Amino acid sequence: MSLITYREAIRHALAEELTRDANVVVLGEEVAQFNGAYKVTEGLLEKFGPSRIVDTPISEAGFIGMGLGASMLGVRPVMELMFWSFYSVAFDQILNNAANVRYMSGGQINCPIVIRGPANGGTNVGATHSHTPENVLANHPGVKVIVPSTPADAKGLLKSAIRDNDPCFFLENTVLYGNIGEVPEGDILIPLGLADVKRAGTDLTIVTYGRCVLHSLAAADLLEKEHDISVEVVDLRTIRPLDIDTVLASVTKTHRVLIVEEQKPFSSVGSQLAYMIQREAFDELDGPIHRLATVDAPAIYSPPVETEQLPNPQRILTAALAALE
Amino acid sequence: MSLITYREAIRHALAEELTRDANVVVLGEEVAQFNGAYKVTEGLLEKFGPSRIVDTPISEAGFIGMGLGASMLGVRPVMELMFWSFYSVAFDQILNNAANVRYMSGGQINCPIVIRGPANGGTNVGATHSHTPENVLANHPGVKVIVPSTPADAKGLLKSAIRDNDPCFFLENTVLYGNIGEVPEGDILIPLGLADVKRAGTDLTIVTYGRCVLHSLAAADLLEKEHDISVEVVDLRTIRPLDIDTVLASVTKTHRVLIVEEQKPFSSVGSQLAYMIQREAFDELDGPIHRLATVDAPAIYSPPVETEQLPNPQRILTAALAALE
Amino acid sequence: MPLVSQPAASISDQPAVIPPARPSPAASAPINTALAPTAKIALLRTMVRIRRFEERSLRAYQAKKIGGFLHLYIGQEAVAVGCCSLMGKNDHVITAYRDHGHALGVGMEMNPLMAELYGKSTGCSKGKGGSMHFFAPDKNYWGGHGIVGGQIPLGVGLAYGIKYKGLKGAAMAFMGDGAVNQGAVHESYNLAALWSLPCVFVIENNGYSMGTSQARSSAGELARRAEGYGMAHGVIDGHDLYAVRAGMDAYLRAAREQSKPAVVEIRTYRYRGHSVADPDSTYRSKAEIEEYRRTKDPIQVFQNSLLAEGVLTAALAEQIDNEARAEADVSADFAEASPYPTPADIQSDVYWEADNPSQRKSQGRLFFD
Amino acid sequence: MPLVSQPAASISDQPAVIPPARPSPAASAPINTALAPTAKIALLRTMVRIRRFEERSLRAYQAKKIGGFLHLYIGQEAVAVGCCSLMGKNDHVITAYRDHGHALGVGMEMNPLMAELYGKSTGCSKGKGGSMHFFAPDKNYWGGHGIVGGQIPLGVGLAYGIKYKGLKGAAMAFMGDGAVNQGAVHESYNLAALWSLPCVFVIENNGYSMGTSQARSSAGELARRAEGYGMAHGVIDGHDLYAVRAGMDAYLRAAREQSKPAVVEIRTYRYRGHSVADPDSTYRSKAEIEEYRRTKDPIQVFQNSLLAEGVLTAALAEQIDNEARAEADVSADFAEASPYPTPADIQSDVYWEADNPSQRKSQGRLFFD
Ligand SMILES: Cc1ncc(C[n+]2csc(CCOP(=O)(O)OP(=O)(O)O)c2C)c(N)n1
Ligand SMILES: Cc1ncc(C[n+]2csc(CCOP(=O)(O)OP(=O)(O)O)c2C)c(N)n1
Ligand SMILES: [Mg+2]
Ligand SMILES: [Mg+2]
Repeated sequence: MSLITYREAIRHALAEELTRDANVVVLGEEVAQFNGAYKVTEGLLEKFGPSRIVDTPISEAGFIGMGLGASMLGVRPVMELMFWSFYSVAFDQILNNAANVRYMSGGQINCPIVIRGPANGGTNVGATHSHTPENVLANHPGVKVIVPSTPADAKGLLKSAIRDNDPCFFLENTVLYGNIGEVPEGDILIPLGLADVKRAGTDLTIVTYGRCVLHSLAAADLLEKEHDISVEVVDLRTIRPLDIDTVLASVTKTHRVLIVEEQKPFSSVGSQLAYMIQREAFDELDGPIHRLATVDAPAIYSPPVETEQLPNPQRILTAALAALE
Repeated sequence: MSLITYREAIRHALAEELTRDANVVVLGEEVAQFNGAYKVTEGLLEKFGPSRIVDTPISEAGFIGMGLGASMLGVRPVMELMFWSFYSVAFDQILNNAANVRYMSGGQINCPIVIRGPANGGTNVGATHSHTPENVLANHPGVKVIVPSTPADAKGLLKSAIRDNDPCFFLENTVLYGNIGEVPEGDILIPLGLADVKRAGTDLTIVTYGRCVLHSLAAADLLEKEHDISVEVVDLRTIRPLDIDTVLASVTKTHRVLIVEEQKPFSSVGSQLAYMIQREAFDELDGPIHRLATVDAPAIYSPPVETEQLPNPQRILTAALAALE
Repeated sequence: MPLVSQPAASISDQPAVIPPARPSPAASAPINTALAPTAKIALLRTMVRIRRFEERSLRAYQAKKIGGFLHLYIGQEAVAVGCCSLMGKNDHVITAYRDHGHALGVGMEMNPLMAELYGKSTGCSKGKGGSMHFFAPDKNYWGGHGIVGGQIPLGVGLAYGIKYKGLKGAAMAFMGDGAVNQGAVHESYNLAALWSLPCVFVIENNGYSMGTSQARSSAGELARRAEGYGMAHGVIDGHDLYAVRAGMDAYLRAAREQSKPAVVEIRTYRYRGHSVADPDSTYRSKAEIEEYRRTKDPIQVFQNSLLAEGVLTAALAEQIDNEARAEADVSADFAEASPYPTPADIQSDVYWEADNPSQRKSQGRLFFD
Repeated sequence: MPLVSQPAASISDQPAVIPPARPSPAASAPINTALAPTAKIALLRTMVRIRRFEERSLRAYQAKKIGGFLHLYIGQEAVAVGCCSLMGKNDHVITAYRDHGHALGVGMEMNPLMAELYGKSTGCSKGKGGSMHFFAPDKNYWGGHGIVGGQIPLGVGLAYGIKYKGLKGAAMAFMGDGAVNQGAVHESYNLAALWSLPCVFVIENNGYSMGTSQARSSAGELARRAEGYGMAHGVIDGHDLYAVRAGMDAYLRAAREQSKPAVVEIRTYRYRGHSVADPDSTYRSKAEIEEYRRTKDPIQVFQNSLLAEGVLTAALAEQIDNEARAEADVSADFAEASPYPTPADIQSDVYWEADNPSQRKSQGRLFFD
């Protein structure tokens, strides 16, 4: 165990997998010489050299498609999107080629590629740089979608993703990069598709993932202290595959659900969860499933207002009380 | 009233709006000289000339962005995507520029653009040509999303969309183009965001849109005849804005809901509807909301199997019976 | 003296006026003189098989045995056959939806191709891909892609993989003349040029993207766009298989040996509509098509050269043609007799992990309903 | 003789070694000789205002008054000011996220710009856009766009709009040297060339895209990519405002008068990191920056020319500088004193219809929770 940041945890995962498997390469804008726009890949160029750690031009469609093509030949590219927002210019490669090529070839091809980078709001970078596309990505059968909330999860899930034989989309968070947590050294592998109950409770289930896990835990503490309400916080960790069983087990215990997500509400991951929960545990519900999402508008720049647009502990607390009414 | 096809209804809407407003232009691949890949724009070039009806290169990002730029200056472009599937290569223009530019400019700009074309499966064109992106589109505040099921709706809604001052995405269906229906002549305008109860009933509400409306009506007939079950079919017509009130009114009457959609299930429009219905009409529900979607995989080519992958009357009938259990 | 004696079932079956038999000027290129007579006959045979396969598929389409799109390659055979004939074991190919010619060019059999068109589980893609999505990774053939230009970055990735693995090989990334206006193509040009990747971009310029002539969709000269990236480029006569081989050989060698990319425009022509649903009446004249068929048909041009070289006889040509027809008929019978996939097959071949459950490491639901 | 006498608060304030005052060779271009002395002074003033505005914003950023990114234009002032100074009433401008210079160039005031950086409701975009998203449609300024290259198709659309409406005008679409590798840019080149749209694409080549030098990101020569589309192209010295005007004037005229597009590379340099968060330590040397500052600073170069022309005195230069600093300080005070938007403002400016409820024709819910 060591206390390291979320950023370091990802870097360690990369370094360990680069060491383990000569087919792993890291490509993206500014990942090499500049050490990464968010310093995630710092030091990797020096350690692994320019054929393993590669700076790309600003050509996301081109280089992500290139990574996919290389993956078909057995290279295992880990591609960094400086922000996931830039998936918009590579969307065709991501969804038609990554998601469909196995199917269209009748299972003859698989693409062991990882695309990773931050996807979040909260740093006042505005509407074009704050997309959280986990719903859009997970909508497409053929892909896997991972959103870690802690350093240990980030490391263990990224290592699993790199070894996975399907295209894995790994969504990090610039606000979490500096967070510190206990992380096991060496080969920890957390299976994709395994949720984690980050806090046990009996009165309300909060289903969440990513940074909202931390906000939910903070809100749960307040709810306990100030309202004597016992909240269970389920961290999905992976959106697809989805560990719905852990969610349903929690609902069976608490009978009340609040979904918290940093998504635009319409057809979000939360929408999908709500559908599944009511469909599979209708009789366990003592009231409607509630949801707290990002206030429905493009991301506002104004720093103090952006905080209010996103889920935050206070908004979660209010939503939790409403869900318990 | 005249009996015309869905294709003709769209063509009439285009022709009428081209006549009414000199700022309206039609652009897209093969829309002019070739008369449209699906012949929707047949004859328009001859009638309105090459400055109003424009063939574009295969550059969706370029020409849709161009349409957006022109719309900022008051041109009112109606852009054809030969298939909506090709939105993948224009995604950045559609979502960052169309959806965000008004917001980022503090409301100084609006983009009166319509993007239209077919979005559907069912014609054995495989995984890259069968996307139904209404959920992905509607996820983004700032845009409007319309999916008409009948010739009359297609005409009335397209005319409203062309006159709308926000970006409107109009999703047609190649399978419906040849369908015939009664369409009022001249200026019919159906407001966006108004659902239509296409069939009244008391036992079960089917919420649906697009081609699935027709399948649902067929299933409803069977359910009536064979099972003496009275089904109400609500055609949303517009996904965003959404007429949830009409849906809730129906649920209050029937207490049972089946959502039918030609979408991949994860984070679909149906997911969103399910969330909203259970949230706003929880006490009206006698059982969980059911959903029938496309079988979760990329679109299969094999013709007889694709029919089974999509919603069809038989699958809807089975799902309806399950929803009533 | 029509080489083809059967009744004119389709336009390409009409007796063509054959120019006096003479060897193609490119016949004397070393890469072509190196060919044994049997190898030359094999190349002719592949071209003829492509044409007869496609004509058979067209009849099947008209009989409603095939759904969706069917983009025929008829008229362009010398391009795929010429290019694929140069492939070594580390060379790879990727193309767009007009992919039947390349599939036969790399050595795929007719049966799985026809079965794929019929949507049968014996198809090369198990009936999941259809006409636009033929694949044979075991033959270094990476499809068959439906989004215009979308395959080009994948092609660069094949080149990247070849180079990363230290192999001496080249990737050929085929596209149409309309595809050059997709942004991803230009991003690919820059990547290949910047990093010296062994990728030969092949523009099969058949003059039209659907109903739009090259002049109405593309400013400038197609291959010259490579200049802006400091890449080699050139134009090849795609009606002459020898010329295709001679021209491509240089680019492929530069790719394999010096890891140099290039953009090559191969001028060709399609006789059929864009897809078989295209009425083909608004954008070109029947006379134009006829003129190409009469003077530039790639099978005729090559046959003439082989006749002049003394490699081919009229009898052998006819035999090749008859065999190709018969093989196509057999493939249609095979396809007809094959089973469809079942609804239960819809969800296989989506995830590697789901298809290999004993090796599954992830948990949770992969599929939703 | 430093023109700027105040203490060296930042790198660009250091007394520069000024080469002997002499008029720029481009001063004698007709478009420049046509300028009245007051007009020349106004151009200098705009450049100085940009620099002082940005230096002030940097201090505000360091004091945590500004969030997100702040991409400074310092060093590039002659480009935006030179180009925007040529704008007629039907000319339009669009650019990327490094947009402060163009905003002041088209005549926006400092107050709404600084307030925008502070995220205040008095900002030009009501605090919704931030540094990357300045807009002033009333001044034909269409932003301020965050996705690299994403603004270029919009720029072509402005040109299309101008032409469609039968106006004699031009759109200038600015991008960086890194943006040329985005596919949308190439699609835009082709559209503009194919349809003769009055669009001048301006590549502000400051040598780097973030930490990547031009040579490490782009094969070939940037402007020459236009050749593949048969478009005019050229390279302009962006350190010399006169040269920018003289060079751009020709392209703008060709656009306005003959509807001819062009790609123009303007060579410039940024002194600051990519954004203020960039430690700027891995990809270029301090000496390189210093050399540019010493010999090519656009403000110094223009001042020197004006001094030699007898249009400017040292005293006036100092006055202009002092006024610009004071104006920037005032704008910071204005921003500081302005109110933030409220959470209730989050959902305005999303839909035209929601903002104009009396004219709303649609029904149903536009927003979700
Ligand atoms: C991105 C995209 N846009 C549009 C289409 C529809 N489409 C399919 S083929 C085609 C024409 C392509 O022409 P070309 O590249 O010249 O190839 P050819 O058909 O001549 O072989 C078009 C527009 C598509 N498949 N993908
Ligand atoms: C599509 C996209 N990819 C990546 C980024 C992140 N990014 C922002 S600016 C930039 C560098 C752009 O360099 P250049 O075009 O030369 O402009 P400059 O910053 O020098 O003005 C990058 C990579 C982005 N905003 N959009
Ligand atoms: Mg073509
Ligand atoms: Mg730059």
